[in-house]
Amino acid sequence: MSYSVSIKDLSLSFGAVKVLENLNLDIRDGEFLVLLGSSGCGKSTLLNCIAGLLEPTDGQIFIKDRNVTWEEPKDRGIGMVFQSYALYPQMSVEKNLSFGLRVAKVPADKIREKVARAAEILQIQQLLDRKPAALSGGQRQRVAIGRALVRDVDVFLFDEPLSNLDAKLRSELRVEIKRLHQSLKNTMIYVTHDQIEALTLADRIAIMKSGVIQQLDDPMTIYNRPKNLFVAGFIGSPPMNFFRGELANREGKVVFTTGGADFSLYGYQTETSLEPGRKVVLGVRPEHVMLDEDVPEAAEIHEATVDIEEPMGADNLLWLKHAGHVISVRTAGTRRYSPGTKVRLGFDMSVASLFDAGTEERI
Amino acid sequence: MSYSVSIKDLSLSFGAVKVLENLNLDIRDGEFLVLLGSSGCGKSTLLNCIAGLLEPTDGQIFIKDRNVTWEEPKDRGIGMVFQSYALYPQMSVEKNLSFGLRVAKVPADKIREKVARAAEILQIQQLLDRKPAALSGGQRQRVAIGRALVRDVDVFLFDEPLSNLDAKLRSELRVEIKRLHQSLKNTMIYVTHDQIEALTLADRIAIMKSGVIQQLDDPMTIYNRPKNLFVAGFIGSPPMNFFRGELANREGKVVFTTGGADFSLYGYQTETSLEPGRKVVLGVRPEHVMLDEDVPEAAEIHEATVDIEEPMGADNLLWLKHAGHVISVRTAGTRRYSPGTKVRLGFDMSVASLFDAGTEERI
Amino acid sequence: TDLEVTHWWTSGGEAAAVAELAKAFDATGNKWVDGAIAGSGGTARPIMVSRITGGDPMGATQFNHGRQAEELVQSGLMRDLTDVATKENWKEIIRPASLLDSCTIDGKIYCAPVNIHSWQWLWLSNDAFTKAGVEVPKNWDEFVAAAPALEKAGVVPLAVGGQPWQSNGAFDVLFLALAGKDTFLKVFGDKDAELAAGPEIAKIFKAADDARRLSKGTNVQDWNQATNMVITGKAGGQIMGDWAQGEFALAGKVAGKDYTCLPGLGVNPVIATGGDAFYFPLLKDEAKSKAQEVLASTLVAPTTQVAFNLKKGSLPVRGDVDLGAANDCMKKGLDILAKGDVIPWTDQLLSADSQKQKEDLFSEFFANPSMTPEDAQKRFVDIIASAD
Amino acid sequence: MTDQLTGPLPDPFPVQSAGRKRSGRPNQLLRNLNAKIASIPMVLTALVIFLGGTVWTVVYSFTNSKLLPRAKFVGFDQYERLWAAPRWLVSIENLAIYGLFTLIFSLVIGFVLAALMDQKIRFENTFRTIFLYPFALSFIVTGLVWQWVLNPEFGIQSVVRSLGWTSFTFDPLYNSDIVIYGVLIAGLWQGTGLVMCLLLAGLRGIDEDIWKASRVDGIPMWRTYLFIVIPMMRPVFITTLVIIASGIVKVYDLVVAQTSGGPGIASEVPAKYVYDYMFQAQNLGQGFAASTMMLVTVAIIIIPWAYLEFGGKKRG
Amino acid sequence: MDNTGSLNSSATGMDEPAGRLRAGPRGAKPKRRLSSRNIMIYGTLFVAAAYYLLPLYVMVVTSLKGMPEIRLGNIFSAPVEITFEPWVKAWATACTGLNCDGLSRGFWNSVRITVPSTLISILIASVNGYALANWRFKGADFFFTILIVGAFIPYQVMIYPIVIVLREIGLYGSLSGLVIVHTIFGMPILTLLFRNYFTSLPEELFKAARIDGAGFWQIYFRIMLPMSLPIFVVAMILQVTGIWNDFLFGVVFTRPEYYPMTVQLNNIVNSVQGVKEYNVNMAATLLTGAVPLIVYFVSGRLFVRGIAAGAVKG
Ligand SMILES: Nc1ncnc2c1ncn2[C@@H]1O[C@H](COP(=O)(O)OP(=O)(O)OP(=O)(O)O)[C@@H](O)[C@H]1O
Ligand SMILES: Nc1ncnc2c1ncn2[C@@H]1O[C@H](COP(=O)(O)OP(=O)(O)OP(=O)(O)O)[C@@H](O)[C@H]1O
Ligand SMILES: [Mg+2]
Ligand SMILES: [Mg+2]
Repeated sequence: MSYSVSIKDLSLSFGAVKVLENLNLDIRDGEFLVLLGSSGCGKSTLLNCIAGLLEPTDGQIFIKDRNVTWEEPKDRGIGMVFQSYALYPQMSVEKNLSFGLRVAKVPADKIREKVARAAEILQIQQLLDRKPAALSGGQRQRVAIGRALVRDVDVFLFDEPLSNLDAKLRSELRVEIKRLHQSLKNTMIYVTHDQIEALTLADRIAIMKSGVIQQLDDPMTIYNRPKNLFVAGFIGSPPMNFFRGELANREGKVVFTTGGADFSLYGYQTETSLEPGRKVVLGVRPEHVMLDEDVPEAAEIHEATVDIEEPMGADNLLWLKHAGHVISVRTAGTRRYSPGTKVRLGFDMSVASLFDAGTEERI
Repeated sequence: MSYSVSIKDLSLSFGAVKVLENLNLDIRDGEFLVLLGSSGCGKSTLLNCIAGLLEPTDGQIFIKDRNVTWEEPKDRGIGMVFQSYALYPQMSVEKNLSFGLRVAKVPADKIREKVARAAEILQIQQLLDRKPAALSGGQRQRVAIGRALVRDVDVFLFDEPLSNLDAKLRSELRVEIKRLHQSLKNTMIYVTHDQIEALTLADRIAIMKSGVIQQLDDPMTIYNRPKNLFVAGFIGSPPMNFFRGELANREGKVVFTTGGADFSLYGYQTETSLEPGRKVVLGVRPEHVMLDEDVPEAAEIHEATVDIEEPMGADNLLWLKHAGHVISVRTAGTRRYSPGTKVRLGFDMSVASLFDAGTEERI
Repeated sequence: TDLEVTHWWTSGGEAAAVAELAKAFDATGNKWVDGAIAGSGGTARPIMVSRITGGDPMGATQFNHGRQAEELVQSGLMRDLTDVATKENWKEIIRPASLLDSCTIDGKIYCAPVNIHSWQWLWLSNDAFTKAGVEVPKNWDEFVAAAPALEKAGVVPLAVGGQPWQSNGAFDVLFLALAGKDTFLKVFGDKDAELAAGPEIAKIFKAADDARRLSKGTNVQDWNQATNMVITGKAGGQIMGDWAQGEFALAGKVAGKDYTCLPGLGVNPVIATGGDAFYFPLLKDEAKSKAQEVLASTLVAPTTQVAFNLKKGSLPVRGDVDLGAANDCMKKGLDILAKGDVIPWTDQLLSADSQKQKEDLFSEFFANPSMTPEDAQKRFVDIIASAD
Repeated sequence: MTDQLTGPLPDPFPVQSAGRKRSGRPNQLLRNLNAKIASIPMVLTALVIFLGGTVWTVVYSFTNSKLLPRAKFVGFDQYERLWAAPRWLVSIENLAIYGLFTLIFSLVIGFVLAALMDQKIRFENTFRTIFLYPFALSFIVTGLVWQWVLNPEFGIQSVVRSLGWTSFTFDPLYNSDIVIYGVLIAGLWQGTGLVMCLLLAGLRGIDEDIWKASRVDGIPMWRTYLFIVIPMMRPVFITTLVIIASGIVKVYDLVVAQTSGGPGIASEVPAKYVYDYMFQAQNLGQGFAASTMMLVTVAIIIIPWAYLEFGGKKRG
Repeated sequence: MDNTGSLNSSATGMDEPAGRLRAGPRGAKPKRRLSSRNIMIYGTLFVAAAYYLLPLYVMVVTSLKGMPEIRLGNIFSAPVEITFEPWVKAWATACTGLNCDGLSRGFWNSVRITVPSTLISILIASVNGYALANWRFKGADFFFTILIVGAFIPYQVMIYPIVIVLREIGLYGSLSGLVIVHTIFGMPILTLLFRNYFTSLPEELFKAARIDGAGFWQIYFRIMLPMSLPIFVVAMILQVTGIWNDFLFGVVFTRPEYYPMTVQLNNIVNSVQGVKEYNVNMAATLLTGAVPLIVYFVSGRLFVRGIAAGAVKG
């Protein structure tokens, strides 16, 4: 099978600090891969390795099935947006955008056209004559994106390209990037902290932690069937509610019990068997907590108290107290609860997750 | 009335580029004000003026009722997180954090304590000895936040402080900032592009466009009753659906009509009268578009076709086609529609907005 | 009393000579504080002038006799030595008398001369001539005549270093030797431009043209490198002052055997009385002023003169001393001096400004074969005409 | 520094009464007081020494001062004489040639060396010290050594000839036509080390990310230097340029030590003219006239440029 | 480019699941000593070094020869008989007028002059440059322009005016007077050097420090200074070299008890009449250059790379 970018056993350390360790990653041709991970987990480092800007301590990198481990960045056919922008400070925006093309001896009218197009997409037409120092943070970021966009390359590497843009522009550019990807059919590796971005753009998402890829799957799988506790907690905002407890046998059925309250596991899908007595962690996303009338008749009746209400426009975020746990719940923005209200509570087990308390792996 | 920060007729230009124009803004004591605005609208510039880092071309700035327009930044009692971090490259993280305190001659043990506390909140304890160059983007950003946090000041200025952090850390820090605000009771001016951040943190939100404040109100008002088209379009993601049309009289009732389809305005609240014939723009947020069974009986029956489905975890974003418009709709993540499906469509007019097509002001 | 004395005598022999002065002065119960700065003219002079005008003058300072200190005297910064001079009867003992004239301004004496250096020597390498198979010449004309033979033997006939003062000096020496004392004094002393433009001087320029031709191939800068060419037989001869002897001596060469010296180029054995003198800035301190007088008389005292000049290789300023230890060439000089064939040198006759202009002219003339003697003479006349 | 210092009474309603006018602006003299205090040495030096000294020089260039400055005015006599002096004309021509080549070569060589030193090479410190050492040696003697090295009798020419190439000629110091280039060789030897150091300091300030960006963009190293790094180093280059240029204008001991202006007057330079006439010829008026001419020329070039470069516009 | 480092899995095909290695290079690219790039770099450096070292070589060999050997004339030949006497003489016994203790005499004077002059001139100029770059005030440009023009004035022209000024303020002839003179003449170039360097630092750092409550001096000492090491080195190189080698000001503006080492050097080297001892001259020059040489070498470690790395993004 042919991969666009393929990383074999990559390791990298800065002196004593091991940043990447035996990392393996295969990215298909034309795939849009989003890298997610906590701050400092090595995402930028990984991109830099792929680009050839950092020398790995060990391992190999293939681009289009060519071993490029020792090749110069310029020979790898990549374009990159740096997290720190790295604009050429003495060049105008227009020069910043066109410099790579001029070096590649692209004809002048072609350059003009490409630059104009990128500037239009990024809405920086009226800034073309300015130097980076006279731009706002978001404008600089857009120039940095533009510098990558104008180039015809096989692989684009984006390091948090939209982090300093406002929501409106961000969603516009998100669409543009998606469109670009669809029309160019090149591979994109995209680091972002924005879950919406990750979920909407990605063909697959790789979740990293301390230099190791935890799960590599399509967005829905990642969201609904996280492989381990870290992935589950990392994806979703507000994060999944976790309940430490154990499995117990109640009248022939395995239930999850915590702090004296039992929750039926009806609907939970698992490949392994659920032995009673096993210490587990139950994870339920805030939007999978059901309140009052949403709770199916069948479910147990658990009462909780509304602690805080956080209205967020479309949604309403509630913080409930129940049996020593704080539970976040997402409800429709139109449903309002004042603090202190008692509510009935239920979990949608078909989309919940159970993890082994020891290994933290999904069961 | 006493304001913490009060800005009078502030103008600022960089040469020919007018960035701020006659800006007025009064911020109450202990208020948490979030500045929102499109990229390049002058948010950072405004913060810089308040901090005393840029000299206004005209106007005055009062902090705690003292005219500080010409005062040194250090005499203003402010702390600031820069969008570009501005870490001292030759100092370790620990030194970066403690610099302000050392300058202020705070006793050493007190410094140690404060730095340790900030480092803990920001989860950078193990990085204290590193230089900024050996940090990841998000780590640098956290150090930048930390540098402001350790200081006891009246006014905090945050310029997109969380933009490079992952969602998990971001929500943790958001809570920390909120907590800090509640315990210190100082004034915070906070620039962000993250609507969640804005809506959850802000006491009031100021929406800027090209250096002019468009609306200054509490989050719910901003969200539900935007003052003009810009604010309406700016807040909310995905953005509000807009329909150009006009008011018409149908059987004694004023309705909104566009592309041949009439929508009743039942439930819409306005102070002015709605004269038929007026050209207007109707704005409906995606979550206020009702589908199928949600549409109340009484409402008109409008049929639409599902164009694209974008699952986003908790929610499901649909793009519908109806009478030449593309309409985005937010539904629960559990409700799935495949493209091509025909759905019934209705708008919740009680939370919709109507704008004059000419002035773009709310009516 | 401590008295600081600045001078530019720093090389080995010079320093030894200075030591004699210091010894003599210290013997009077005072103390000679040495302030040596090498380099003369351009280097030392601004320092001395700055010190004097800056209000922190030294106790005494060397200048060449002549007009270098004229303005300092006129500005009232220098001490009048007339009292000492009259008391010690300098007018009588200083020989030649012209030396004291250079120290006299408006009838008052402002300096104490210490030695005489003469420029007017042609130093010849006996080896070079032997190699070329010609007699060692006895005068300039013979030298010019022998030149082709030297050239054939691969020897540069006349070594002239690149520094401007060397070519200027060589011209002046030629001038004196070929035109004679009277013309010399008329042109340089009376600034007779008409005479300078005349045919007599044109002859000298012809001779200078010869010298220029003969000096072709002297690819060195410093005078002593040029002297070294004579010492090693790479050059036939050099027109240079008596200080060149030191180089020959150091190389172990013996006058008369290895090299020959021709005073006045062997044509006109006249020597000029250039040399050094000490000036005394006006000091406020009484004791120091006293010490200055003591120093002045010490410098001229016979014992000091002998001791100093033997070491320095120059001639004493008084005739009543015995220099039995002098070598061959030095004796020749003493004889001439005794005969009274002396003359003031261009340093004394012309202002430094005019001298400098002359230097510019002759260094260009010697380096640039395309400059005709006529052109050079024309420019020379201009300089003389505007000289003061 | 606060408005209380200047205002008569604290205003009970500062917000309202402040109105629209820009009241409360403190005395401009007191703003940035520390900076102003810190600049006093500069201001004094600029005014008293450089401006004062220059005016003084110009005034005395109209006198016939000899050994000491004296106010006996003679009008433009000194200037007439100056421009009639062949040596002055030669000096100016030499300065132009020497200046042009020094400027070009020392920048080019200095930058190439600096760029090489910046390649994370081994023994960087040793190389840098080697290139810099000539700068530390007094030219009085190194000039002599260059005289020797360039001497046709026993320098490079003779070595090459002794190797068999007998027609080889290399006698720059003894050939009036090319002597100024001989001086140039030694001048570059002495001066490029410093240029390299200056530019190296500038290179060290370049952000590593810029290099990364240009590598990804596929920009060859030399173009990165030429079009990205050098423009970023503009301030350092300007500093270097001024240092080199001022060195050129003041060049003196280089010539004295090597050629004394010779052969003849073929390698004379203006600064040497100034010194020679001031101190050897004891004609201060003439020296001042020459130095005034130099200064006027420099000022005509520098002042408009400096105003463009440093004045008005903000940093960046 | 082919590499045999991973023979173990070379037989496996393209479909090999991730986690196994395929053939080809892996890990860090080995540093090849003799790559063409290295050959070019080191080649150029060595050629350049040869050019720079040639005269030095001549100096060194000459300083190790006796005078007769020098008179014989091959300047490139190694000394037949190595003698260190010229070095000893230059350092300890060469005479300057009456004082026969060579360069050693003025050595401590030179140190006493160089240290304060260098420090003070760099301090004043760097503070000036900092004020000009970061705290622009009205009129600063005017004075700065004068200063720049001042850089072009030949020193010697200014001697008499400065003598007058020093005389009037009563510092003529004192060590402090000399320090002032060095500061004055160093000022144009150094101020320019620092000003231009400080302007190229990210302005945000300066802003951040102001927010942190640091004042003029604190920002200078704690933020700007540590970030400017390379340029301080350059300034130090300029000043140490200039002041250490200065001869003219040392004698014009002080009196003999403060005369620097270079007066001796000048005296040894520059005698117009009398014998020239080339070997001693060379030794003396090399000795005089030793102190700057040490400064160059030691200060090298301050030439740090990427000194402002990680400071700002943009
Ligand atoms: N030095 C300058 N010269 C000219 N224009 C400038 C300069 N600095 C900033 N600007 C312009 O001023 C406007 C406001 O900049 P500012 O940094 O305040 O924007 P912002 O609201 O913070 O944007 P962002 O969200 O992208 O950071 C921008 O359009 C920018 O291009
Ligand atoms: N030069 C260095 N020396 C030591 N450690 C370093 C160096 N550069 C980076 N690191 C560390 O390597 C880790 C990975 O850095 P990297 O920049 O790849 O993180 P990241 O995943 O991009 O994080 P972020 O989301 O915050 O940008 C971080 O913990 C960082 O502190
Ligand atoms: Mg990163
Ligand atoms: Mg901004």
